[in-house]
Amino acid sequence: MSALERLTSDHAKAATGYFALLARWNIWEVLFWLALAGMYFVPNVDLVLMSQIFIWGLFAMSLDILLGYRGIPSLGHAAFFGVGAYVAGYCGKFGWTEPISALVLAMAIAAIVGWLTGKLVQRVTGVGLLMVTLGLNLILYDLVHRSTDLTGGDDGLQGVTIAPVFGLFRFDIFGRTAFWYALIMAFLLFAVARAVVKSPFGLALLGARENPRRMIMLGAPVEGDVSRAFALGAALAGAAGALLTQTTQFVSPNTLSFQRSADVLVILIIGGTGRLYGGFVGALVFLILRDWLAAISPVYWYFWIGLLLVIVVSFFRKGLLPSVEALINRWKPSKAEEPSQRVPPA
Amino acid sequence: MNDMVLETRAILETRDLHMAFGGLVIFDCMNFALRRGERHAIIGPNGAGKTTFVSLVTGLLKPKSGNVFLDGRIITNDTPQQRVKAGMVRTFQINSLFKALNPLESVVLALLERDNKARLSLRSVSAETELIDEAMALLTQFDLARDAYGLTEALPYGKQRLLEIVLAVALRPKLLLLDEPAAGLSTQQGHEVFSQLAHLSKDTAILFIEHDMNLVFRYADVVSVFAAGALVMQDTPENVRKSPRVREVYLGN
Amino acid sequence: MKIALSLLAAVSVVVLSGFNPSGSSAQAQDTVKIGILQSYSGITSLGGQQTDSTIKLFMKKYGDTAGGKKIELVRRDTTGPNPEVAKRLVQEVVTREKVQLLIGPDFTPNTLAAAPILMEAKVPSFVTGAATTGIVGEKSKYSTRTFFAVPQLCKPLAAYAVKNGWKRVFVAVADFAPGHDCEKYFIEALKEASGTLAGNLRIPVSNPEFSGYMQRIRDAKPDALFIFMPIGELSIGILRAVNDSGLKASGIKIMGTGDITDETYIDAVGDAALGTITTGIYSTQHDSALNKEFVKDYVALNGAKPRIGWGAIATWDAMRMTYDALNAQAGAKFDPEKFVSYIHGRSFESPRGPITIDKTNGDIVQNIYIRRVDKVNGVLENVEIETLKNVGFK
Amino acid sequence: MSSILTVLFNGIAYGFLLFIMSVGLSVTLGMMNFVNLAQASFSMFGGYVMVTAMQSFGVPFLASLPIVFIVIGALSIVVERLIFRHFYNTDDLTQVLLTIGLVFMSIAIATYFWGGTYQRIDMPSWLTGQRAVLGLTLETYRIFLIAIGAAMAIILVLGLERTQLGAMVRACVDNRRVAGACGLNTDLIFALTFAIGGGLAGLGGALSANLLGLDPNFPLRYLVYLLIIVSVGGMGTISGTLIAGLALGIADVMGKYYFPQFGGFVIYVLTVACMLWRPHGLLGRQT
Repeated sequence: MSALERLTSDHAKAATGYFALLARWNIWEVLFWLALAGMYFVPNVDLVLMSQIFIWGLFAMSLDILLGYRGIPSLGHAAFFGVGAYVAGYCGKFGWTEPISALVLAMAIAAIVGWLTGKLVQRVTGVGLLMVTLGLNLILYDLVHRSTDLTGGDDGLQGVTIAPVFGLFRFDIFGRTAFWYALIMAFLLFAVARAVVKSPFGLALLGARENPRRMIMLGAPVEGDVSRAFALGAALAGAAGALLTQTTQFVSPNTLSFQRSADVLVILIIGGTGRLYGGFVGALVFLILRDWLAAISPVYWYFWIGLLLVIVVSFFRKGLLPSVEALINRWKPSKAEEPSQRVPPA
Repeated sequence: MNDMVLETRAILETRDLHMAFGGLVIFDCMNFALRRGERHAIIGPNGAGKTTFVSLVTGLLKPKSGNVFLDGRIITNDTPQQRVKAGMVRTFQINSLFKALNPLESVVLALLERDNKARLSLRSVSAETELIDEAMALLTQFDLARDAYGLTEALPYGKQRLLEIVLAVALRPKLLLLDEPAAGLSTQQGHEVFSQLAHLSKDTAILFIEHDMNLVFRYADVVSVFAAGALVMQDTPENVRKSPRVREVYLGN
Repeated sequence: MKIALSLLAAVSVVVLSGFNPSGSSAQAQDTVKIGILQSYSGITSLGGQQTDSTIKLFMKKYGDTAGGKKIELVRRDTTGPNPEVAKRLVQEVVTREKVQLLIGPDFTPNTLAAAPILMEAKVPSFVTGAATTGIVGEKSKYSTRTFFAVPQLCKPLAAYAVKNGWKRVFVAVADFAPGHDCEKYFIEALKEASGTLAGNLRIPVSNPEFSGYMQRIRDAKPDALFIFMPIGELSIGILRAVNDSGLKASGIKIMGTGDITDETYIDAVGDAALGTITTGIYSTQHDSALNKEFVKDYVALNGAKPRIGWGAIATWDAMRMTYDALNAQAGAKFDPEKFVSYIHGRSFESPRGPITIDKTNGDIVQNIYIRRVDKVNGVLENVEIETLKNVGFK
Repeated sequence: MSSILTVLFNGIAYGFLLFIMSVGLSVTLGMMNFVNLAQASFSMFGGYVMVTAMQSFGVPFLASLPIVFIVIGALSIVVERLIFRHFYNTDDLTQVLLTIGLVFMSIAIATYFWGGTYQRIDMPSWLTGQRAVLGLTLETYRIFLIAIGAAMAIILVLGLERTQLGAMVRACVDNRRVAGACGLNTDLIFALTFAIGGGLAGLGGALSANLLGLDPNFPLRYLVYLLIIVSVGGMGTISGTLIAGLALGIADVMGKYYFPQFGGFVIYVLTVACMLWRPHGLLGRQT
């Protein structure tokens, strides 16, 4: 094995160091989460709006796993969000009021639905994939919407009671518990997603996004990975749905509407795919802008949201985060850049 | 075929393989055998069915009839993944690499897939220190260490060609199939590639399609000549070089 | 994960605190803040516009102070039946804008989502756009409904049909929660009135095509067809389909709740609506001096388009009760308990006719009118042909 | 027996309506490989142009149709030159997002100019009511729809798939560079194709406004139906869109007549099944 002996030790250390650097939490990430937590102490901040931003951010991140890291677009991601929301709703309605365990159950069931969807869409690509995911979403919406005795239909599930978190923190009307519960859950699930994306599986997803044929020739179970990616994405989306149900103690069919699937896609594109943070940044921008626009021009705010989307798609196709980063990189080039960010899937 | 002696048993064998695209028959009844550790070249004019043969053997194409055996086991209906796990690895005529991953990541990914460590997990890639070391060793061996962190897309064609081969070698194959490995390389680089391949462990069989005759005659133990979907001749490089039939096949009578 | 990340977070901190729509001014003693939570955008934007026009008219006639307190309005867009947005807005106007009263939120899911907050914060609210039974009462003690409850409109037509000799009735409802409620009440009432059910259909809410259903109804050969559809393209679609498919011409009486011939949409249906018999809580044709004055003033201030619908009258009565209740506790600090106890149990004459707010659960008892669509000097109107006095909400 | 025939007739009429509404999209999506969801907004503006022409300018219904075709055709050329031509080689997702943005903007523009209410549409008297045809009483407007739909189908199948213009368009789509190299003015042809696609969409909106109701939210309500027809029918073939439109139209009406409790989601189930079975649509070319 002469090749190995010729190996100089510094080469090896540099290589492991490279991957360690990619995995390590850098200062800006910590600052970002501290800034979000800091929002709580800003005077006159709308805590409920913030908790819904965390929930939308988590939801957009779950789509980023599929779109940013595996290159699978979906026009029906709200289906998994709705599954999670209704599972948490049923738990609250039939006595399982402890929120965290209900959240885990919601994630598990959403993961199963995601895994099955993955099996279904393995061989479909392009417009066909958009149509199949859209079709599945509409079928689920129609079923939930019509079975009024089971789901309360259009009026939503009534009688959902959520116990205080750890028996201590009640979901008060000022949204304090909702803020912390949503933020901490979003952060924990973000950390899990970050670990998965930095793990070998994350690398395998990127490989399959770049060149599925080559992955087959490495012996990788590409289609099995699609189902696993869908299961992971669906579990996180289901968690976001459960968080919404638990922080609002209510669930209705619009948790899995086409509008929500379109909004989450818009949010992710605004933020930027392939870096997990795109979802949260996109949610911050989109929700604050929509809330502010709806206040100043109630009838015509659709126009400005539409214009924002056209501008982002035309000039910031990589999303706000990468564009701002590219701007900054011009003065201070960074050493290690995440593989997922280098060549955007588009 | 059952009188084969164990150690010279064929690592790869095809028995009356038949392949056609619609009406166009590619192979009528192709019988082929490759012994363990053998360095075997396939030559022949364009359209002789060389690349189709490799695609059939590696499972990208399904034969109309006949069987393919790997290490004595029938693999005709195995999926490409199963064949790779069984030790049969190929490279592509046109580079097929990971644009956004750099060479180091690409090789580490290949090693992770080889040891089936790329499934759902929370441990970071950096925890796989031995695989990373092995990847770096391979890159160094093929003189790609300096380009380990650059974008694959930005690599010159020759280095991309080398990376293609490193990805295949990384899987420690029993049988390595190379589709014109030296294509697009200078003769000096071509020799470099083949000398690296020669260093591979003795029990790795290599089957390669090549047009550059002096590469073939220098590095191959056995040469097969394909023409119009038939195995015209299979012999040592010298005999093939001298044989009038080979000249006739190339230049036409 | 460059500086970009926390840069964007910092920007949003500024945006959030700086730009929130209206800073919460200190709660002056002599003002009453009323939150208006209606839908101003999307598919249901007419609801919001109608509420604003009505409040503008009311404050023009009765001034912007009541019980010595200045009225201040805080407007928010619920963007349609969207409980997630509605709950957030209610929480915002209650906890940060410190509103003391609420008109809305519209739609049943929004009302249900807001109920726990209004209960805990003791903010009286008026339900001016949600009809499902049981959304006022013990679950939301501080709410008062000035709209209508589904059974109020769905039951009377059964007895009316049988009385007119139309024994065999076919029921077609929209396939969503209020539709299922209405179907249940109508079929019960039909059985009580010993009519026979010729058949029933549930039509999907997102459905542009009715011809398959029309053929099914024609095959059943009923005397009358009872329809329940939400306001909007479904009502327009089914009335046109009933007309175009010749069902109406074949003598089948077309009946339904007033939603399908609501004034704001009836012009888009056109003459296909003529002759449709509906139950309703209000029509601009209502024959009372109070109503004539209301309609004249409304059109004078807000113009003829969009026309006055039920949302307007529900908001008008809500403002009426607000001003009366505030005047009743003039001089004192606003007391929600007194406000609600003053309103619940009260009866008074509204432009729609006499109404009573039930003492125990704040739901509405009101006259229900049988109306027929006729042309009144060239304009399609719901002409009241029979009055059912003080119909309860059960 | 007569009810089955009437239901079939209504199904065919609804099929032609779906075809008329989505053929514009199949032209842009199929032949130009551009996912233009804003086609539904072109349909809406087609309806509004017809309503304005009829009510403000007293133009009779039939005369308003060519006006709609020309006005919306011109509008789509402007939008194509301004926006779409920069996105021809982007991926499907980018085009979907871009056009969803345009749909949102079109809703607000329509609300601003024509208000939020439903438009009043008065058909000429000879088009309303029923007519006895072969013993069946059929709706006159639906007969008119079938006639116009069939005419459009014939013109388009012959016009785009059999003529020189059609060949030029397909050449440009398949390989813009090479087509340009052999002297085809690709910009002109792309703009022209978009004009035809847009004009057809406008016509679709005008013809369906009477049945489906016209208000600023028209695009959001019918966007999904357009996508279903075109993807099931096969990207790029007029005949594919026609067959898909008729099949789904008849299936929808028959479904509602025979098993009404399943109602709406028959169409969605059919779509998903079809997309899985033939991802490129019934007659779609294997791109």
